[in-house]
Amino acid sequence: MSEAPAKRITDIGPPHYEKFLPPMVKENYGKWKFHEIVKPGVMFHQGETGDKLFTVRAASPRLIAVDTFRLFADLADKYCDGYLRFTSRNNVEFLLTEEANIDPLIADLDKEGFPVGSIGAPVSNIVHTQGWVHCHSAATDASGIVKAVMDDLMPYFQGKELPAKTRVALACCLNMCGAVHCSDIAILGIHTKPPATNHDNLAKQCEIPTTVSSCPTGAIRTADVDGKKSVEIQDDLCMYCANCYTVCPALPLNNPETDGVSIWVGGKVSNARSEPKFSKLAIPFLPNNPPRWPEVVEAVRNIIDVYAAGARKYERIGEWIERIGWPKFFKLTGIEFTRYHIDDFKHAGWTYKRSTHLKF
Amino acid sequence: MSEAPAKRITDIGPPHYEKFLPPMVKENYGKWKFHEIVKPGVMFHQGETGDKLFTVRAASPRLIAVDTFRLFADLADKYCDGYLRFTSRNNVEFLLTEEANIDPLIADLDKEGFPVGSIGAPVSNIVHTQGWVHCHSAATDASGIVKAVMDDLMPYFQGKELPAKTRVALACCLNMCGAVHCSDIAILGIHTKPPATNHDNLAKQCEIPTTVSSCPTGAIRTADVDGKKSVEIQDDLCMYCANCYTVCPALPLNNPETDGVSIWVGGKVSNARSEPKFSKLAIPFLPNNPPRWPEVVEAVRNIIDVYAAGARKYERIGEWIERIGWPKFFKLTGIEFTRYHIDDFKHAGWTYKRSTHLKF
Amino acid sequence: MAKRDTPMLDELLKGPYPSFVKELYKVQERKPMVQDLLGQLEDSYEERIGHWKHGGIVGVMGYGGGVIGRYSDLQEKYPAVAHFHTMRINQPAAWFYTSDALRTLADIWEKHGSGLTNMHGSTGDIVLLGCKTDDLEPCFADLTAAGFDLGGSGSCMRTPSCCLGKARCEWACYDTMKLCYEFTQEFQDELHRPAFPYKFKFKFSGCPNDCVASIARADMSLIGTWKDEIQVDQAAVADYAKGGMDIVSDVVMNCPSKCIKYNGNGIEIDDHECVHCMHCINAMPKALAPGKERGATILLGSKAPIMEGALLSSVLVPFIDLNDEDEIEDLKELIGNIWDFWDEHGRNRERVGELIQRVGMATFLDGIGLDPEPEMVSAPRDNPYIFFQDEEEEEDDE
Amino acid sequence: MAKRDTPMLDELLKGPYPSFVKELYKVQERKPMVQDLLGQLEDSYEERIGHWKHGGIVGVMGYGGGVIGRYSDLQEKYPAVAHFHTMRINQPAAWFYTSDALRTLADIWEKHGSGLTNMHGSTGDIVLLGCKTDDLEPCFADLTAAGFDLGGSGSCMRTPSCCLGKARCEWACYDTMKLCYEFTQEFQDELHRPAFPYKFKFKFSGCPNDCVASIARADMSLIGTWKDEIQVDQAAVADYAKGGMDIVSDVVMNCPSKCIKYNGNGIEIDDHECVHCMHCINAMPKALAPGKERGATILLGSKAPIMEGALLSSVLVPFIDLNDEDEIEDLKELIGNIWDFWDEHGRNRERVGELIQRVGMATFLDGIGLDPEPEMVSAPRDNPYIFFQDEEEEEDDE
Ligand code: SRM
Ligand code: SRM
Ligand code: SRM
Ligand code: SRM
Ligand code: SF4
Ligand code: SF4
Ligand code: SF4
Ligand code: SF4
Ligand code: SF4
Ligand code: SF4
Ligand code: SF4
Ligand code: SF4
Repeated sequence: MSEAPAKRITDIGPPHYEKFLPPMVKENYGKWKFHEIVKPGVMFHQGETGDKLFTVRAASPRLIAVDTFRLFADLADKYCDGYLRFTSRNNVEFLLTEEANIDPLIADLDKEGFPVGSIGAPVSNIVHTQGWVHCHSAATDASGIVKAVMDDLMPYFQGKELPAKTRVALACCLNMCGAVHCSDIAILGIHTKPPATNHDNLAKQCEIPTTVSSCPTGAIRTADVDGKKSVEIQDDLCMYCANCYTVCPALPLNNPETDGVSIWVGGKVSNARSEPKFSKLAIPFLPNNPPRWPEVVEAVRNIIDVYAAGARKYERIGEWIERIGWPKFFKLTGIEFTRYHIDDFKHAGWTYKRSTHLKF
Repeated sequence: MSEAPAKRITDIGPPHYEKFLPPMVKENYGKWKFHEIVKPGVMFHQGETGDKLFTVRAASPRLIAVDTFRLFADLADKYCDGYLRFTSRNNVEFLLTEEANIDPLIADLDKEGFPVGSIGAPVSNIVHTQGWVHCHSAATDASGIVKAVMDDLMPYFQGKELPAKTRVALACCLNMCGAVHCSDIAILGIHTKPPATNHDNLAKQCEIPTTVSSCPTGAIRTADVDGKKSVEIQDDLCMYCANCYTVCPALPLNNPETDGVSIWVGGKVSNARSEPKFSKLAIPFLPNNPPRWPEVVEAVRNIIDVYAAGARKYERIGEWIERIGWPKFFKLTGIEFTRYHIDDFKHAGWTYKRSTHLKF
Repeated sequence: MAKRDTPMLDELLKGPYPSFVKELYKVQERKPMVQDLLGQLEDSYEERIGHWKHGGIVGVMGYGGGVIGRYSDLQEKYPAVAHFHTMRINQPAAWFYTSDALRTLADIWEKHGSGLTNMHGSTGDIVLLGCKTDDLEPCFADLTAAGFDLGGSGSCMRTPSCCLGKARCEWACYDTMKLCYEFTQEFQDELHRPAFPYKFKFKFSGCPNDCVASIARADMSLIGTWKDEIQVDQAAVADYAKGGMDIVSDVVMNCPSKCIKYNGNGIEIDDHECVHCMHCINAMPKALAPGKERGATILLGSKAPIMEGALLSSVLVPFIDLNDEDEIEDLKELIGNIWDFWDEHGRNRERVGELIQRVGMATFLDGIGLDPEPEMVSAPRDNPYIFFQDEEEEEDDE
Repeated sequence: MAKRDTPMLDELLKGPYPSFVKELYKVQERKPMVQDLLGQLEDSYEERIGHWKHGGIVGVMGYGGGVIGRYSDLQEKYPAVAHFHTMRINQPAAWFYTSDALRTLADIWEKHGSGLTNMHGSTGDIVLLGCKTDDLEPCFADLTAAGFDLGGSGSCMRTPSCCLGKARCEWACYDTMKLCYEFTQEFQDELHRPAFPYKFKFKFSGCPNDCVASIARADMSLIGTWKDEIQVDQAAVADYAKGGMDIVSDVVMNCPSKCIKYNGNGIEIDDHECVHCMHCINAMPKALAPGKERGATILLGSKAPIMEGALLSSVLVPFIDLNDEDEIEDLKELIGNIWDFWDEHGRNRERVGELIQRVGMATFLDGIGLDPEPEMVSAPRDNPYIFFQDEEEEEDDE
């Protein structure tokens, strides 16, 4: 850590949001009456006074350069007095008071490669994580897969219909920073082999008791290897969670051959209609195939196609599957049901079919 | 074991059922067309040929003397060529081919103290266990409570309406021989204090390692007490399951002050409409108050009254509660919701309310 | 008369429901055992505590089970119940009797025991309640001579039981009584000579109403079901409507998979969506019936809570034609595989359901030679903790 | 130009969706760091493996978090990314900016870092991606001078985030942005100086639609809801019908508690049965609105799977009026109690949700001084393993 300046400012917290709110928002704060979706990517909110605030939402790769800050700032200045925001799914929103500015803004955004959509459309941005761009424990890349999948799903981002919102998320390892565990479709990087052990460095780099106790399945025990204090991993107990690697860098899990991607379906977060749900395993393993991960793109698309053909209006993927039943989901998508789909973790018993409610 | 006779017959299994089937049953075996409930306790089944078999069902305390075998046999001879059976809930059924014999049979049964009912009625016999009549681990009696509760529920046994079948069961300890874990209303004997330890006899009567490993919570450890090998129970880990007592009689749990009865609701077995369900805790503890356990009788009656007033036709208790929500169940019945209702066993997390789907 | 007054028990002579105390009174004059039972029970009522203990193993020669040893802890006060064992007698399928059969049982039990019984025990047996150690063998001899045999207790196959199925129910999708009898005979050795890690129960129900509660109380639950269309008699549907039934609210609205339509004229069922719950058939027994392609779903693993919490059985074989002898043979083979795997991997006092929870369903399926099917789960796993197999292991599975 | 060709990454310049590679290209000419990033990433694409490692702790003075240290394992080949830390900057509530604010951030990051960012990180922060150790402190000084501060990392309160609520949503049941800002300020110390057993996240959603996924991703989820009747504008309902909406199949049939009736004329809601799911309101925003007695449900404990499996937050306070200052103060006190209990009983790297699972909800409630309520559970326990308290303990609880 470097020297601190004479008068250090600390603990000021974030800037107060009021500084960044458009005047119309301040006036109508808490007094919005309703909203209406004008077209994909565009909506307006109407206040009690009759004020109309237009929102134009554009795609973003999330990983953006400061050049793009300036671009967005310029567009905001040009069309909406400099007011803009980002969404919880990392899209960018321009907040307009002039309806006439909508189409020119869209044209500029298109030109710059930030197409408009998401609002009122079934597919929004893919919530995702760092991948090979920045994280040490990634079993796959994040931004690359997201780009490839979104290129394919672009029509849905721009308004092509699906029965309901379809939230796609990606996390590059089981830590699930993208919190993919409750997404309609989740793309999850996974390791499929136990960590290697650098016996030479281990005792230097890691605290052995912490390492041993980090393992949820108790697969790690202390060991003396060639006279060096180290640890031993019981392969048959390891489920490749990387928890040990998080506390001990001498236990690397990354492996080009056996790392890959799994696909999960049917989660949701909102309380709309049904209660929030976890995503469930659809495909245990697809290979890492950069730069465009065709197997992953194809798998996501297949699920969406089958869903589109079979679900009722308003049915999220998980709601649709619960109605038709999981056996039918596997049948319709052609995804193979394997031993890996059957839960064998702590609460596995709850996932067994404990009734005769079957369809034939 | 005593001396065996010269020519011992063994492994013959039960008598073949065909010997006991009425001729009309043999003729219509697998060819019944439909049944109709004539009145509470009486139904007929009609075969494809038009044959009609009448069934008259009478209450039984299950614990019956051989004198009652003879009584039933005589009645069966008198009215139905000697054919009768018992049901899976321990009622007795007379199988008649002559409609005219129904009422005289009922009159005889009434006179002998075996009132007719159950068929077509919401409440049937209480499936139950041994209690103080025969079991060593009973936390309460079985037959006594059953008699008191059934006296009170008699109108429902004889046809007074409820929205749906209401299956009551009783087990005198957590072993749950009555399998009360899936009953509309379950009465369950429970201990509420850890076992006493007879250090003097323990090593003689029990195998210590078996005893230690019998405890699901790991509350038991070996100990030397006054130089004797014995075990020690950590009271705060004990949940009074009696598993240790089952393998080691030197750890008695029975206690007149702290043994009692808990009430559970909302289980079901059938797959009709909803999937089978476990019963859930309604009342953690009621005292043992022989001979008529008024608190238990009152508690069961209260639940049934509130259910009768609120449920829709065909809704079993568990289905009704799931529709109105557990908070309302507690409100309507006036039963207090306590810390004990919140699960803290293995899968507790699954029972937490993981949504904002609340009623106010 | 009982040795002591029984004012508390006498309270239970009152009231409309048949009284077990009255049953005790019926025999007590001629049975000192029952006098002492009444006395000890009155003590229990007064003191609010039981007075039984288990003790040394008792039984009949060559059998490892069927008798539950029970001793009074008030032997000096009530010597006649010092021994008070129960004998479990394998009931005839679905508890059918003739008056003669009942009288035969009464005679034997009058001669050798207390004269008290449970008709029936929760597992299904005829329970003969209260026998001295010395009477066990002679009683057994008389019972077998009369064609009856012991049921199960201990770590063995327990006495199977079944609903009456085809004998008197129009919904039976397979012959429960026949199969129950056949299995009981086939597995006599497993029934009488405990050699399992713990108990194993079979219960046979002819349809998803599950009138013997098999899904909650049997290690293997065989529950009848059908594969094709529900049989509909539209004229009879019309009769129900005419008779005042509100078909929409009573039937349509209660269908769990919302696959019934009723247009005032006839009823229409989307059978591919039907989950075979029985409700519509239960509600209109004269108009609807299970389809014709009948069989059963086999489920595994239910049990009471000791010690990891209660379990319900879960789907093992989604559909099997139990009316076909070959498929029944296949099932017996599967049962053999299950018992073998359990023998090898089960811990002492570990039920099959608990074993599956411990080793994981997939491993269990590998072990018994069944392929995984999506019908076995209500949903696939939601956690990412997958144990991937080596390629060799995977090939082994094929 | 990048040090090496990047043919694989260049593939990702194609296609309609905005390309992160294009963003890298935008700065690479003036940023050697980004040239090396491109190079290393192309290596990763070729080799199908990442090249980062974590290492020594880095940060700014007086802060325990806010910086994630990251090092290349190909330092010799790509020296410019030998250090490549991220700084997490606490975003303004609901991610509102002015063009000036964005430009200020751009200037600072141009000066001190790679010029690359994430707008935003999954927790909500502005993520400044790629900073050398020596640049951390000067960058921090410029940021604070401009009114920005670090966000959280490590075992601390993490940067809270919120939906835009009252700023642009008609359904906000409390002021998410105000509360998010207030909490962030109030707990600056807990945010910057890790002293908890593990991380603790707050997320504020104005209604049950939960647009910041708080129920899945926050240790404490504050989700707006209402207590009284849904506001209905029958004329607007009629307009929807006229506009061609099938109100029965779109709205009535999708209500999870089946408490809506529609008779062709008007809509009727049995508000006592309503579970506040939002669906009907979502479907007819011009006709329906949440009631007027608004507040929030507080839920606790969600997190990602490591290590006991993922959790969703569960109900802690069924209803609280977050528009009332006193109730907000009570909530802060409750949060203090939760943190105290967690400090005392939580294990290292044990999230609050896992702690509750381990010690049991009832014990946790005792510890934080809340009474149990049936709203906290989806159903009471189904196992009989109750730990009864001594009478004294029970009195202690009162
Ligand atoms: C802008 C944003 C909040 C923010 O502060 O950033 C937002 C804004 C709105 N949401 Fe949302 N939601 C936003 C993320 C979410 C999320 C979180 C997420 O996706 O990670 C959810 C939960 C998703 C889930 O369940 O997995 C979410 C679930 C909803 C729902 C419920 C949908 C459902 O049927 O399950 C609605 C209601 C609806 O769509 O009818 C809704 C409705 C809305 C409305 C219509 C509310 C309003 O009256 O203004 C807003 C515009 C909707 C639109 O985009 O079409 N919003 N909304 C977020 C935009 C993200 C994006 O760029 O796409
Ligand atoms: C005789 C018996 C089978 C036997 O082999 O002994 C039997 C016989 C019939 N059951 Fe049952 N059930 C019998 C125990 C059960 C059980 C087991 C139990 O109670 O422990 C169940 C599961 C209960 C549960 O879910 O907890 C059971 C759930 C049903 C159902 C489903 C009810 C529901 O809506 O959940 C039906 C259908 C109906 O009632 O409409 C049914 C229907 C029937 C029918 C109508 C079947 C028929 O067409 O003959 C029979 C007469 C019904 C009646 O008693 O009103 N039977 N039935 C059992 C009588 C017990 C008694 O003495 O009361
Ligand atoms: C007699 C009977 C109760 C009754 O009054 O009907 C009974 C009585 C006993 N059961 Fe049971 N069980 C009886 C049916 C059941 C059932 C119901 C069923 O079979 O459908 C269950 C629940 C289902 C199950 O198998 O899980 C049952 C679950 C238990 C358990 C718990 C087993 C478990 O894995 O959770 C025990 C404990 C044990 O095995 O040590 C147990 C143990 C016992 C013992 C042997 C306890 C003991 O060590 O003394 C009881 C002997 C009492 C006595 O005085 O005879 N009994 N037991 C039932 C057998 C009669 C018969 O053969 O027909
Ligand atoms: C940057 C970010 C991903 C992103 O690209 O957006 C991130 C990145 C990391 N997360 Fe995360 N997490 C990020 C949001 C999340 C979220 C989502 C959220 O907050 O809504 C989750 C799931 C929710 C939760 O908290 O459970 C999340 C669950 C984890 C976990 C698993 C924690 C658990 O209890 O299960 C770990 C593992 C750990 O803490 O050791 C983790 C650990 C990490 C570490 C620090 C791993 C490490 O030791 O290097 C990652 C640093 C990567 C890097 O190169 O900077 N991260 N992490 C997110 C933070 C940005 C921000 O401040 O805005
Ligand atoms: S999900 Fe895993 S690999 Fe990806 S950013 Fe988070 S911790 Fe790193
Ligand atoms: S990867 Fe996970 S399961 Fe495997 S040894 Fe490490 S901590 Fe244990
Ligand atoms: S439930 Fe318990 S006390 Fe009752 S008979 Fe069974 S083992 Fe004995
Ligand atoms: S009663 Fe149960 S919990 Fe208590 S010590 Fe015995 S086995 Fe353990
Ligand atoms: S389980 Fe089905 S077949 Fe058997 S008696 Fe009951 S209703 Fe009839
Ligand atoms: S059996 Fe059940 S699921 Fe099938 S149609 Fe009838 S009510 Fe519906
Ligand atoms: S959570 Fe509710 S209040 Fe907040 S933006 Fe979403 S819909 Fe509006
Ligand atoms: S908010 Fe949901 S539960 Fe309430 S009335 Fe509307 S649809 Fe029904």
